[in-house]
Amino acid sequence: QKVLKVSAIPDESPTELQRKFTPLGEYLEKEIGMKVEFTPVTDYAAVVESLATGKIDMAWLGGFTFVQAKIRTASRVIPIIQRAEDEHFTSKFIVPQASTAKSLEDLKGKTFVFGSPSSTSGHLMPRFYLMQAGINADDDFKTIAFSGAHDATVAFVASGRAEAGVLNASVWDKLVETANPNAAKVKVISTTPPYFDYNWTVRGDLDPALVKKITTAFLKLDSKNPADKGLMDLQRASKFITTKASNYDSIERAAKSAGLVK
Amino acid sequence: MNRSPQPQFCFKCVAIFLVIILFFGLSFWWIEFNLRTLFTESAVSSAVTFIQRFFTPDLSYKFILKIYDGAIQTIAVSLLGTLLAAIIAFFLALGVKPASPLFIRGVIRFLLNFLRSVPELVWASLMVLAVGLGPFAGVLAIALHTTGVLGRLFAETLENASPEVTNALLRNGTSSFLAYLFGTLPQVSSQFISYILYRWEMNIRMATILGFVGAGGLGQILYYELSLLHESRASTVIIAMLILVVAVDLLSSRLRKSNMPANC
Amino acid sequence: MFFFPTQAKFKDPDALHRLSYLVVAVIILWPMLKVAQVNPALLFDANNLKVMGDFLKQFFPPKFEHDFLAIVFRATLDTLAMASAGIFISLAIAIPLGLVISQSMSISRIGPGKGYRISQSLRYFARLVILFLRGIPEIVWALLFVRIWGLGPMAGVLAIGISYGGMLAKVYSEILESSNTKVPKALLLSGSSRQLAFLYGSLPLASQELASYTVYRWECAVRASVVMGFVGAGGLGQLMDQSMKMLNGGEVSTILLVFLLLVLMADWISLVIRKQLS
Amino acid sequence: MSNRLQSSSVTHLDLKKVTLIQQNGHPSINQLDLRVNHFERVAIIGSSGSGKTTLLSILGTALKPSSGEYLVNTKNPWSLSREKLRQLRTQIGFIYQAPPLPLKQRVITSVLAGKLGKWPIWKSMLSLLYPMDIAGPQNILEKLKLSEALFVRCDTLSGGELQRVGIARVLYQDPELILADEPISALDPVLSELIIEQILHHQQKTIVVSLHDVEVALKWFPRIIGLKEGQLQFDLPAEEVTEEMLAALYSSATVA
Amino acid sequence: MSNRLQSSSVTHLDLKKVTLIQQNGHPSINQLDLRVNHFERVAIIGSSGSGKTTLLSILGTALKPSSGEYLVNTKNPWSLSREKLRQLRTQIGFIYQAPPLPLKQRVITSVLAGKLGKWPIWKSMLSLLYPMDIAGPQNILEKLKLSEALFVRCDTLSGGELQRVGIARVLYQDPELILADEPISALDPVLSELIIEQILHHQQKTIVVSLHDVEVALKWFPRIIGLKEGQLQFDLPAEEVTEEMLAALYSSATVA
Ligand SMILES: Nc1ncnc2c1ncn2[C@@H]1O[C@H](COP(=O)(O)OP(=O)(O)OP(=O)(O)O)[C@@H](O)[C@H]1O
Ligand SMILES: Nc1ncnc2c1ncn2[C@@H]1O[C@H](COP(=O)(O)OP(=O)(O)OP(=O)(O)O)[C@@H](O)[C@H]1O
Ligand SMILES: [Mg+2]
Ligand SMILES: [Mg+2]
Repeated sequence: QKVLKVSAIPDESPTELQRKFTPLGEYLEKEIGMKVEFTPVTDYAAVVESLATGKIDMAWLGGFTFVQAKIRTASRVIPIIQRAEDEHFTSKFIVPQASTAKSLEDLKGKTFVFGSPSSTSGHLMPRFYLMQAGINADDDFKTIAFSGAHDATVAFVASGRAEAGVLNASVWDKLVETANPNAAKVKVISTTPPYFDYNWTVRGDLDPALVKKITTAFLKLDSKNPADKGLMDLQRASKFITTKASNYDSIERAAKSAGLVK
Repeated sequence: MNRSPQPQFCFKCVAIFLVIILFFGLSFWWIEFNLRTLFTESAVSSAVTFIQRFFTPDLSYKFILKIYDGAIQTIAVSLLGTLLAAIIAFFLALGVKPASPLFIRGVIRFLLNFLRSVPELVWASLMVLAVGLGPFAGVLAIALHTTGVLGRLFAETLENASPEVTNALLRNGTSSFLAYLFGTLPQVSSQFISYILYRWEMNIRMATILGFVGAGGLGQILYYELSLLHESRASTVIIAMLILVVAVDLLSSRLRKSNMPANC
Repeated sequence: MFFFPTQAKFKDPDALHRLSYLVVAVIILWPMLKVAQVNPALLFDANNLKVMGDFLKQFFPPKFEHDFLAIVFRATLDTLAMASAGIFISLAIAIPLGLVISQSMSISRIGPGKGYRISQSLRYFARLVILFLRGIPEIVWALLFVRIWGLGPMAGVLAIGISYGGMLAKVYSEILESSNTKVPKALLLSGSSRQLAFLYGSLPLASQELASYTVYRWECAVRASVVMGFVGAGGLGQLMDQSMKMLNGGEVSTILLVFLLLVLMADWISLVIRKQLS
Repeated sequence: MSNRLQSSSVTHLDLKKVTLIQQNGHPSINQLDLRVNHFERVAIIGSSGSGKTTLLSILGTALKPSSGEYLVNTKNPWSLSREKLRQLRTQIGFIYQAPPLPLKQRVITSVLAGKLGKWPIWKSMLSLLYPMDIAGPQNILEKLKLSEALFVRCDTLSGGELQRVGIARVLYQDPELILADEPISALDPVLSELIIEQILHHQQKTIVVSLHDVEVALKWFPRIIGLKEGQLQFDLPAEEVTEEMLAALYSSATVA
Repeated sequence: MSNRLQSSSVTHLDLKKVTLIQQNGHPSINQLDLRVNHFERVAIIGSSGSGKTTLLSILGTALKPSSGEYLVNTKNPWSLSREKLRQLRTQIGFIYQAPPLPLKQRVITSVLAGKLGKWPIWKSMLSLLYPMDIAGPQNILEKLKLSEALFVRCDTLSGGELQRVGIARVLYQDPELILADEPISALDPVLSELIIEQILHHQQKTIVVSLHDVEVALKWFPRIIGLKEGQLQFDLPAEEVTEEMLAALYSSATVA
């Protein structure tokens, strides 16, 4: 094997993903001594499918996508690395600045936009926590829509296409930092409790030696090192840590109770 | 009789044929289309396993009920959108006939081209702003785009209709609008109907895709279930769509064959 | 009285028929309006108008930066190539199938009782195949193919080829049937084969319409790239998808302009072909 | 209404050195001089391709002369305003060799279409839903021995029946000028006589008919025009047409 | 080749109690018995709507009898295999009242189309690019006084010219059985004679023609069939047809 094929769930626009990935790819190429190729995808399910059929070797998955991949491959995918931030991830509910809604309860009867149906932070966990708050997304909203990506959700709400929406905290923070004009038009009314999210997963039959090399390469990154800092900022990671499949059991439970997996 | 008695070899035919072949060849070359990759072992096996998963449609009562609601909404959105478009297009197409003033023809042609060049998905996002998320936006989006399409198809069908029949009416002093109704329309009505019905069928599919961006209906269910890798449920949705299309197809052939006791 | 002359001799025998059609239409359409939540008043709602106005404002001016134009140009070529390749595949499917299902050149219709069953069932089978090909939306085909062959234009081309093949076959056959069917019939009755009856009888009658429909379908295939962009098959559609999601109006309007240009070009090609054929 | 009709009524027709060159350069009518008076009945005869249909089309303002002048009541119809020309045309009825009817239309609608130019628009539109006049067409079809076909679709008619529907439309239109192009070509001898009789029935009409059946022409029409290669061969009272003239008229067909 | 033709040649035609009910229930042909022998020349006469076209269509295997039996050389064509029937049909030529030609086609192509059933497929296909036989159509059109029209488009022809193109196609097809439906309805008297002569020219053909012109029928055809309301009124040698018979034949038209 001469090329390591990598992909990522399209929780942001493909150009953004490509931009984020380029330095990381270069770094990995150097560390593991092998060509790394990034394939952008626009469909969450396609990433799972490609991983399951061996078309890609490693992917950046969300918590829920990982659970899906695990189920699809009968646990033959291995999560290896995640960001320190992914241990306590949250989602933020947003409404337009002018909206009078103050709590989740007030969102009943409104049009609501999720990210992608396969997104952990843009759909599964918010749906789960909405359920905990006594709101059934299918019945209690006037209409629900799926924007497809977190930044698109903000755009939906900012433009008035939907009266409320939800996205992950990491993207939200980035939008606020970069003074995104859409972000200025909306406000956060609620934040979910923390849960596990994104990780880097490899397919189970990848050469263990290679997996080891990749893991080490990630762990070696240090935000104090200026050479690594740029790369890690792009990933919005302060530190990379190892992870294991059981970290995502709670997400699997949430998915089951929300009826998203059978 | 002074006629040009010349058997011409149809060089033009051959030239056009070659140009078309070249054009298609270039296209395949550009996208690096490779037949062999189509049938690699892994592709075939993954196709088989993938398709297999679709073979156990989810027929639970609750899900069927959900599909039923979605199907009704899809039908409503596509039918109303198509009808609205057909009515508008019917009148616009009139304005494009060779006899009408050049200016009017130009304006209508441009309008039709514009309506049609903006894809439904784009119209949909615009209409969502205009009337809010929901099926009505879908109706409008479909109507706008379909008006452009049907307007063009109608106009071209009209051009092909035998002018003799219409001229016969014009020559006994009939106004051009009535000549259209009594002379041209009966000739083209079956073609019009088949275009409308066929477009309706397309719009059922389009309503599906609009569902992907939030206009509800079967599409949203399909998108959702496909994203969640619930192939068995997705296949139920696909079956429902097939049933809709079959129904429209049957209706279409019925309507075209029936004597349509219209004045057509 | 004035509307419906009462003398029995002078009654239109089809009037009742037509009235019933009308009634059925109303009965079907009325609830549809409810289901689709049709409410024209929304269109003129001041707030909505403002929201839409704001949105439309973003479209101006279109983005004409050099870099972006270069990307758009490349994407346009991709889209054109994908559309054309897709149409080629669909033609390969549609021409034979369309001829098979078209009744106007059916020998078994004018011809021997024997073999009627076989050819009729062949026709039904072909219809079924066509129905299946076009009954599944192209986006579903695309998603399917993406999962089988991975990302890239291949999936898009095949999805367009297959679903458009089904549609073209149907429309071709309907065009052939609604042109003057006596002409090919006369040829069949003098013993010519189906293919030749098509070439000598139906084609000269319907060639313009067939050609212009094919060009139109090609144009649709170009637009279908928007749908294909959804599954990442590349091209203009994918660009559009991204710009749309980001509400980057300037980019969207540039891409829309490209679409408009392509449509105008298709229109022009269609016109030229029709001129040549007439 | 009556005023309008009067203003556009047809009294006499004048062709002055009229030539008609077809698009491919073929001169179908060549330097033709002709005058048709009010209430006159004229038969045009001539071999196939001699220009009979073309001449009738010029008279019916369906074709514009390439050169020369065509005058209706001393006015050139091609210099009239659009609306005036339309009104004039409501007074011209054209019976075609092959009636250009939409085959899927019902006979009654095809006949009603004769009055479209005279009816107010709402009446015409309503007729698409329910025929606004049934007795009228019924009456005329009865005279043409076709009353059972009233509500039948045109594509279920035989050749001769279809031709009669075309005639019925013009009779229903009730124009002042009737131009008929071989109106009896698809009819049997007995019906032919009957139909000619019906066409000639109103004394108050100007009638120009092209015919292949010379006997019928000589029997029914006081004035006979012989056309040959787009030119006037003779223009005589029926009594004065001789066997030799006819032989010469049709000879081109055997010589050319 | 010659073998194949032989196997599908047309010798005699038999109609046994044939009835044809149209889709709308109208019986166009009613319990008709008829035998046409090899090389016979038959004229069918009858008033408009009497079923002449329908009868010819049955003979030409264009319409299948609703009941009764139609036999060609003692074989029912409707029970033949597809290919056998196709071969039989190449031996049947039908001249239509209104020739069904694509108007955009050139005359030569329309004529060549007569041989599609007999030519190998490559020859027919190539003819679309360049006519594979020019002399043949030329020759036939010459006989029909239409040779200048060879490369002209059908939509520039006059009514009579178009009718002759339809006839030329069938003559070019050179079938063993010619069925002609009012082949001279749009032609002048001199041309009419000429065309009838051309159709009857080959002694080795069976020919059935429907005609409105009784004189032409009596003059040229030894056997006359009178049709009335879909039934056989008489079937006699031309000499034995009397004025009264004709009057009775056409009377329905004036009575009905
Ligand atoms: N497709 C059809 N459906 C219903 N009735 C039909 C159809 N074709 C013909 N008819 C009826 O059958 C009868 C015989 O028709 P046919 O065409 O054989 O008459 P014809 O003798 O050829 O008359 P013509 O001299 O006018 O051509 C007519 O009354 C006609 O109305
Ligand atoms: N559109 C046209 N373009 C070119 N030539 C034409 C056109 N229409 C008619 N002609 C030619 O003009 C001549 C006269 O045609 P016209 O139709 O007036 O003849 P006609 O006397 O009515 O003949 P017929 O008795 O056969 O109907 C014919 O030679 C014909 O070929
Ligand atoms: Mg003529
Ligand atoms: Mg007939």
